[in-house]
Parts: sequence; C-alpha cells; structure tokens
Amino acid sequence: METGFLQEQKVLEGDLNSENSHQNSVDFLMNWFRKQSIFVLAYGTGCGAIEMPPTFTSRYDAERLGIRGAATPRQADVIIVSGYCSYKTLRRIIRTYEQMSNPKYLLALGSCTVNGGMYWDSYNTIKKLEDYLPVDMYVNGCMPRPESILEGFIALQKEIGEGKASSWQKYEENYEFYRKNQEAVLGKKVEPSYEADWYLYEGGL
Amino acid sequence: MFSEIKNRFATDDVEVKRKGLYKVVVKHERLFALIVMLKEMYDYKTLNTITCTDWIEEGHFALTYIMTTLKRNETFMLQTMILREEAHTKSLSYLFKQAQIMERDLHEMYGIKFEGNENLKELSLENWVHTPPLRREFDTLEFVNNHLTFRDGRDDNIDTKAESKRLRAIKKAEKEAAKKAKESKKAEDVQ
Amino acid sequence: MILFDLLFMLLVAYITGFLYYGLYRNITARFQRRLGPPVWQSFLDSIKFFSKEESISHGWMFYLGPVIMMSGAIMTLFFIPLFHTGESFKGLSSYGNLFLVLYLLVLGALGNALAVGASGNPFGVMGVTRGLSRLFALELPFYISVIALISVSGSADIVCIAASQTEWNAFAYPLLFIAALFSFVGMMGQAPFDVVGAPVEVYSGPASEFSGKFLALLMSQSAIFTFAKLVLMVHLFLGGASGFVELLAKSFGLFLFVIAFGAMYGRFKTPQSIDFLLKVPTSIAIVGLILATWS
Amino acid sequence: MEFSLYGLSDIVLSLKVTALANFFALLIVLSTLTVLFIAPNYRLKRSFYLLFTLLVASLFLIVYAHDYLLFFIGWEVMSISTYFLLSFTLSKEALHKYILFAMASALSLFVAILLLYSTQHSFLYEDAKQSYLAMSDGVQQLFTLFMLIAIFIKLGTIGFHYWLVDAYEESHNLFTPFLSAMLSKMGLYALILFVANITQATYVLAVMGLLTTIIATFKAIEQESIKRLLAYSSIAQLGYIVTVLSVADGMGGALYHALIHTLVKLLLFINIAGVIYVTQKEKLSDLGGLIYKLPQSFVFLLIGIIVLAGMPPLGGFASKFMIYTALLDAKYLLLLAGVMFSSASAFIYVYKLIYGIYLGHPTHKNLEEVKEVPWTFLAPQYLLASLLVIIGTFPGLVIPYINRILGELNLTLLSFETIQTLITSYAQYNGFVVMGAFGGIFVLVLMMFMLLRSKAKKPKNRFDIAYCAEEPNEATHLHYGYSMGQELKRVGLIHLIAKNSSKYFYDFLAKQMQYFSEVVRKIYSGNLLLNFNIAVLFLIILLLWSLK
Repeated sequence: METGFLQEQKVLEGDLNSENSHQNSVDFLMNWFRKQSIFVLAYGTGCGAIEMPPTFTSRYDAERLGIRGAATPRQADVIIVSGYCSYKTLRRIIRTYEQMSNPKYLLALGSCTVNGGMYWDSYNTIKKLEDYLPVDMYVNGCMPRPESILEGFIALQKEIGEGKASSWQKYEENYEFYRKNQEAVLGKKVEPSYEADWYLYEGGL
Repeated sequence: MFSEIKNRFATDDVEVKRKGLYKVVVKHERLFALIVMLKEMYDYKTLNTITCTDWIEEGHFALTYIMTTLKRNETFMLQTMILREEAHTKSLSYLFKQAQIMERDLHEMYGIKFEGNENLKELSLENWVHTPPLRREFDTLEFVNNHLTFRDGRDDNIDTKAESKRLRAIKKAEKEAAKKAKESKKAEDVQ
Repeated sequence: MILFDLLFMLLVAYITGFLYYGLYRNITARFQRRLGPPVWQSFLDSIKFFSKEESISHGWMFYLGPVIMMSGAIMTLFFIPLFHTGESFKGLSSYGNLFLVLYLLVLGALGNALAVGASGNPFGVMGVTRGLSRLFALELPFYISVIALISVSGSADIVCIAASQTEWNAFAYPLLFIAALFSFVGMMGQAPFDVVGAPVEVYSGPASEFSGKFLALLMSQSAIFTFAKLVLMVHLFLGGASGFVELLAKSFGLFLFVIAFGAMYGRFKTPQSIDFLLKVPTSIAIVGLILATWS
Repeated sequence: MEFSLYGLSDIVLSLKVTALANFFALLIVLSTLTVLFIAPNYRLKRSFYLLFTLLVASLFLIVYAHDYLLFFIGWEVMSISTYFLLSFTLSKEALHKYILFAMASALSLFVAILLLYSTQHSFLYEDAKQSYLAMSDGVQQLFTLFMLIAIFIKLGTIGFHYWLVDAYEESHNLFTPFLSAMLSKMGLYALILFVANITQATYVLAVMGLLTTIIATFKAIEQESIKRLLAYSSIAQLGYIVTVLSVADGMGGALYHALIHTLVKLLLFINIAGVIYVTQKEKLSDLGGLIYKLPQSFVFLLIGIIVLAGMPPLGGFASKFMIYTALLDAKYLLLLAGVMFSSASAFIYVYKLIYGIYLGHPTHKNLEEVKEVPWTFLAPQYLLASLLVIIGTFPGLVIPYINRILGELNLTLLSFETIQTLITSYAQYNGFVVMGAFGGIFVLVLMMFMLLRSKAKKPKNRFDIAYCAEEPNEATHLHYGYSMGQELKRVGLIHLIAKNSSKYFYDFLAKQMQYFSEVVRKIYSGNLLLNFNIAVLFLIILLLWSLK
C-alpha cells in the first residue's frame, strides 16, 4: 500500500479513469474548446522553469497540442508552479493566480511542490503547495523532463474535457482555509507590498 | 607594505596564503583606516565581497572584507572580529557603493547593524520577524517543524545512505553466490 | 440585398482571416522546424476566450475599446470591395474612397489606445506609445505610394484603381510596391516592425489588460482586419480580383511573403524602426513617385 | 457703403457686406457667444469686458472693411486691445514678445498698404489687383514680402510663432479659446484676401505651410503643458490651410478647414478651461485618471481630438478630405504626402492630450475628489460638439455657403449634390452612410458583446492591474504616458526639430540690434567735438561723391 504522495496521485488519476461525468451539451462543447486551447503563463517560479523552454520550443513543440505561452495572467488559463516555492515567490504566485480569470488551472512541477523535495528542511520554502493554492495536476520528478510535462498537460486536458478540473471552484469555496494557510507563512498582509522606485529613474521609461 | 601594515596597525604578520592572496587580522577600530590605506595607496580599488562567519562558541562574528587590485592581480582579505551581542559596525558604503547591498545581505542574514547605511531593508526575505536565519542559534529543522506542515509519507522515508549500503551488500552477496554456484558447476562439469 | 452582401463579406473575412492566422502560426512553426498547431487553432483560441467564465473590465471606456476596434475593422472591410468587377460584394465602397479607408485603418487602433489608457496598465500604455510613435513613420511610405497610384489612375476610388491596371501596379511601379510592402509588413505587426506587441519584452503590449471576451473580440477583429488589409493591397497593387479563387490566391501569396519576411528578421527598437522607415522606404517611395508621375 | 474722410476726398473708404465677410462674422459671433458662456465662472475686472468688446468690434471692422485702410485700422485696434487683454495674466517677457511682433506685423502691413496705394491711389479691394500689376517686379516682391510677414506673424506660421505659444499658454483661460479661434483667423482672413485679390504666391505658401504643419506637430508632441500643446496644434492646423491656399482650387478646403478648426479649437480650449477650473492644474504630468470624475468632459474632448486628428466619421475628416483632394488636383503629390504625414503624426499629441488628462491614474490625491465641471462649461461644448457631429454626418451642408463665397471671389465652385455627400474631382464620400454604418455596426457589436456568456467583472481597486505579479500602490509611478514621444528624440530628423527653436534666431537678432545701438550710442554721445568731426567727414564724402 502506497502512502503519502503516491496515494494522492492515485486519487487524482483515479478521477481521470472514471466515466461518470455529468455535463450538458453546451458545457461539453465549451470544455472541448477549453481543452483544445491552453494558454500557459510564461513565468518561471523556480528552477523547474528551465525545462519549460524546450517544452514550448522546437524540440518538443507543445504548440501542436494547442498549448502556448501567454505573457500576462489576464490571458492565461494555466499557471505552472515550477519547482521550489519560497515565501517571496508564493506571495507573487498567489497574486498572479488571483488575477487570472476563471476557469483557471494550476500545474505543479517537481518534487518540491509535492513535499518540499530537497528543500524539505529549508526555513524559507513551503512544503505542500496544495495547502496554499488548489492544484490540478502534479508532475513529479526532480526535474521532470519535457516529456513528463507534456504528459501532465495531456492528463490535464483530459480532465478539462470531462469538466473535472475545477480547482478554481475549490479555491473559491474553501477560501478561508487557503487564506488561513497563506497568512500563516506570509503574515497578515498577503498582497505584496511594493515600491516601484525603478520607474522613476531616468532612462527607464 | 606588509611591514607598514604591521607597524602602523599593530597586527600580526600578513599571512601569504599563496602568491597574490594575503590575509590579515586587524582590530575592529583600525579596520577602516586600513581599508582606506589599501584603497588609496595600494590600488585596492575593488571590494569583492564582505563575508561573515559565526563563531558562536567564542561569541563573535568574523567579518572578512575581500579587496582586489587589478593592477597587480592581488587579493587582500581583511578579517576583523565583532561581538555577537548587538553586533554592529560602521558602513563602508561611503567608500564603495557596492558595499551597500552586501551589508544589506549581512544585516538580513546575521542581524549585524551597519551604521551609516541608509538602505538596510530586507533583501531576499519579506516580513521576516524571527531570528536572522544564518545565525547559528537559529535551528532550521525546529523552525520548519513548528511553522510548516509536511506531507504524510515522509515518516517512513528511509535513510538513503544505509539503504544503499544494504542494497549493495545484498547485490554483492548475490553476485558472490552466483559466482560460487558457477564455480561449483564448473567443478562438477570438470568432474 | 446589400445587407446580405455585407453579411457575406463579414463571414468570408471572419473565416478566411482565422484560416490565414492559423496558417501563419503553422507556417512560422515550419520555419522553426516544428510541427505547429492545427490550422484552426486560432479559431479554437478565440472561442475558448469567449467561453471564459469572466473577464476583467476597468470601466466603460475599457469596455467600449474592443467594440470600437471591432467596429473599425468591420468598417474597413465594408469600405473595401471584395472584387473590382461585377456588381456584388462591393460592400459600401461606392460611398467611400481610399482616403476614408486610410483613416479607417487607424480608427480601431485609436479606440484600443483609449481602452488601454483607461485600464491604467503602464505596460499597455507603453505598447500604445510605441505603436503611435511608430505609426506615422509606418504610414509615410504607404501614403506616398498610394498618392502616386491615385494620381496615376486619376481616381481615389478603390474599384477604379483596381480596374485601371493593365499590368499589375506591382510590376508597373515596382519601387512604389516595395516601399508599400515595408509599411504593410509593419501594419500586419510582423518583424522587424513588431515592437508594439513585443511579447516577452513589454508583458503583452497593448493587450496586457484584456482578458476573456475582450481578448476574444480583439482576436476576431484582428482576423477580419488582416483580411481587409490584404484585400486592400491586392486591389492597389496586384491587379485586383474578379473571383474568390483569384482573391484568395493573391492575398495568400502576399500573406505568405509577409510571414516569411517576419520569420526571417529580428525586432527593431522603436527609434530604429522609425529611423529606418523614414530613410529607406520613404526614399524608395519618393523615387517611385517621381518615376511614376514624371510625364 | 462707400464714404470718404472729411477733407480727404481722394481717399475712398468702403464698408461692404460680402459672403466671405459674413462667413467670418458668423465665426466671430459663434466664438464670442461660446466664450462669454464660460465667463461667469471667473471674476474679472470690468475693463476686461470693455477691452473684449473693443476687440470684437475691431474684428467686425476688419471683416466688413472693404478697403485696406479701414482694414489696417481694425488690425491695429485688434492688436492693441489684445495686448491689454493679455496683460492681465501674461508675464512681462511674453507680453514684450507679443507687442514686438504685433508692432512688426502692423508696420509691415502698413508698408505693404502704402506700396499698394502708391501706384493707383486707391485702398479699395477691387483696385488691389490693378495696383499690384502696375508695380515693377522688385516692388511686387517687396510688397508680397511685407504683406506675408504681416500675415504670417498673426497666423503664427513657423518662424513667426515665437510670440504665439507663450501668449496662448499664459493668457487667461477665458481668453485662450477666443485667441485661438478668432485672432489667428484674422490672419487667415487677410491671407485669403491676399490670395484671392492679389496674387497666389504659390511656392512661398506651399513651403511655409508644409514646414509649419510638420514642425509644429512635432513640437506639439514634446510639450507637457496642455495649453502649449494645443497652441502648437493650432499652428499646425493653420499650416494645413496655408498649404492648401497655395493651390488654385484650395480656397474651398481652406474655408472648410477654417470653420472646422474654429469649432474644434473652441471646443478643446473650453474643455481644457473646464478641467483647469476644477483641478487648478495645467500640466499633463499633474493630471490623469479624470475620466470617471468628468465623464461628459471626457466625451467632448474625445470628439474634439477625433476631429482634430481628422478621423471619420466626424467633421474633421471632411475638411481634411477637401484639402487632400485639392492638393491632389494640383498634382502637388509630395506636398500632399507631407501633409498626410503630419496629420498621421498628430495622433501622438492627440492621444497624449486625452491620456494625460483623462486616462491612466490620478497623480494627485485631490484629483480623486473633483466633480464634473459646471454646466456653463458644458453647454457651449454641447453646442460645438453637436455642430461637429452634424457636419460629419452631412458634410455637404456647408458647401452651398462656401460656393457663394467662391462665386464672389470668381473661383471654381465646388460640386454639390446632396448634403450627405462631399464630391471632389477625385473621389466622393457619403458622410451619412459612414456615420450610419459606424453607428449601426457599433451598436450591433456592442449588443452581441453584452449578450455573451462571459461576464465582465470590475476590480474593486484601481491598482488591480496586471503588473508583473506585483501590487502597485499610491507611490508607484503609473501615469507616465503623458511623456510619450520622448523616444522620437532619438530619431535624427525629429531630434533636429526638437533641438532647434526660433528662439536662437531672435536672440541672435536681438544681440545684433544691441551691438548696432551700441555703435549709435558711441557716435551720438553728446561729445561735440566728435560729432563735429563726423559731420565734417560726412560732408567731405558728400562733396566728393557729388563731384564725381
């Protein structure tokens, strides 16, 4: 009997294999479109980002599956948390995630998002991403190769197509839970406090 | 130069680590005079970095200023000790601009106060309220256990070192058994 | 009858525009030695954005911006005839002229600029600033070429210009064509004049703040607008079109050229592109103008 | 009405009602009424209104005069009363600039009129052509030079605009609309009289007009003060008119554009006056984000800039179209390209204007508390904006009136079919269809857009923008687009325009003048011996010269 992550991944994948999906034809059609076209937020939040360029460029060409990059959170469907997630990054990820428009999905990359990975005893890195943000799909490995990332995307597409990838609803329903966890590591003020002094310098803009 | 440093700053001998790499330990109050002298008279125009070592047993921090001259390709390490309790020293940012960010880092990680540095806000942490994390009294593991939740399943994780040792032993035993079997077979064949 | 005509033109532009856009992505992918998305991918993208559950609006001007842009694109389409022969599919072109179309080409961009300004996103405004700074330099060679054509053909009516070509204007006045092509590459938002959107560099340029249905509308308008601009170029320089096959063949040829051009070059900075456009294509266009109207 | 001055029976003066005069008189009435509408918002001395009345009267005198002497009198009264009106708010330097240029303008006009009078002994407009033809070639050129200098100074074409920008920027907000809409139009009126009655001066006007439009447009792009930006835009717009007057059939386009320009500049300056009235700020960098505070003003400024940029479907396009086809007709193709270039560049300053004031983020705390401008500001804007929309929809509406003027001036008439269409020899367009199509498409798209499944959500905070995962706050510098066009300075050609200024020329002139007067002062120093010596020297030279 597997414990921990392996078990949870089984549960996640178990959903994929079940056939009992209830969606009307309009939803079915829309989910089909959503599944066919996935815009990924092109932010690298950790070391795993190094595997993303080959995934999206000529070598592995994710665009053939309808997966392409988006520069702003407003236009993205999927945010990839690529690897270890320090408090400072987490703050930005939360902010970005909240700026994305529904429906939105979260793909977590690498062992660090699963259980802290090699940073399991780091004072500055969270261990379990799903405590702070809802995760649709984990792709494990350190680092996962582009093939596994694509596999993760295909699994996510399947979930979207069946209308089961509904983490954004989960986030809205259990907002207090997530908020509590976020505040526990980030302090009371979750939004980043920010001073843009580089704007004022000459030559910038 | 070395004798002058020794005489004027009453230090030990300048230690020559290897060719072009020197180290000297100076008293804290004479450090800045020495830095100025090195910069102005001996062309040590570059401040590479400022490092800190936490000697918790002796109750002080060892601050090391590493300076380089490109003219002769020589590097000078100036070490000084400051007390751990309410650690503070003067800022070097009026001499070297880059010192500001180095000091910001040290302030954040060790809690050393640099008088004269105007920009001592946090560098890579945000809203950190606990002990500065690189001080040795800060117990990382304890902090993690207190503040963060682990995923279940880490409890049964195995010591990889021991495990690999065990596996290697098993493999070795198997190999030897196979070898033995082979040899006995050979012996039988011969017979 | 005219309503039917207009509706049909819109449909043709919508479908062809998306098809072209899909082909653009596919062909660019081939240039980069990869498979690329299916041809209908852009259409799927736009429908996906329409089906998003929500999108962010920053007030009424922001809301109206994409609508103005779409109206501008459809207006441009309607005032350019599909064919220069026959009676049908002329749209509203008999009520307008080339000068009107030249101004309609920028109407949508102005609406968008207002919306981006209203959103308050500095990155969007940065894109708009770059776009407007580049605009006049982009238009100058095109204006000169168009003026020469109007003067030669004796009319500012697009149908007349298309019909008056015994041989294609592109071959009769090659310098004008070359100059106009430089501008056209920029108008299509292709490298080396693609500093406006400049993905990766300025977030997403003017589109930074648009999401969901706003973005979907922008994508649809871009498809329609692309087709309208291609048809305009076909009528001005490539001898016009008298049937669907001819129109599609000519416009696709032009489109292919623009794609290939864009795939080959890097990006100019804003001042660089202005400088280049004010020097090289403008000089070519002036020489072309003098040669064309010397007699 | 003809009369002669008492005791000077050979000088015939004349006042006459002509279509051209009526056209400009109409503009004066319109400007005066709209400007007086906003007057109750300001507390001004009574003398201001007295001078204002004097000014309007002088304008009427200029317009209805039918001889150059009365015209000159009107011109002088206008200049002087404007001087006193400007003196309420202008700084000393700007005021000096104004009066110097106004005097130069008046003097050269006076010289030109006297030259005209010297041949046929008549000031009447009808005799001007003959008087001009009777001159010798050199005198003709001299006359043209003086006349054009007088006109160009009032118009503020490039090189002569030195006084104008400062005067516009610093004049009272109540007076600026009138200054821009009417006073520069008087220069235009003089130019039209000159072109129609005397001589075309083709090349001078073409070159001057083109340079004016292009340089003024790029100068406008650089400005940070709203009124200064609009002043340069005003110069650029007049540049179009000067350009089109250089061709034979350009009068129609010029009159059309004069009308549109008057309307739109009144609209813009009144709008700006309203904004300044409620915010007390005049710089683009100090404003921003007012769209939701002053929505009506925003819409009017939007209409204004659409017209200013010459966008269809509003009135601005009609006049631009007339100008373009007139230039095309005369085969001035490169001139046309230059004018269209300048028109396309105008988009930058036009967007900069609306962005800096209304879009983006508020730059000051107190901008978040302002309220919509008083109705006295809005009412004239309603009138002007609806006029511009009507002209855009029915561009042929004013053609009969322009034709009456053209007929009077013995020029080719514009073709006119219906009020919805504008027809020129190269093309035609139907304003009603354009407006209708745009409106229809807009409404249809909007309705379909609103019915979509996807809902639009409004963020609670204006700082909720996609900002690279950071959250900006009050201290963040978000409103920076008002400085757009700065990167243009890195382009060689435009840098040349931005760097240079007519200031250097006039500084040089002033310095030379100083040297000269220094020499005079030294000679005429009160030292009798020196003066005596010089006089003797002079006499000897005179003697030698006469002996030869």
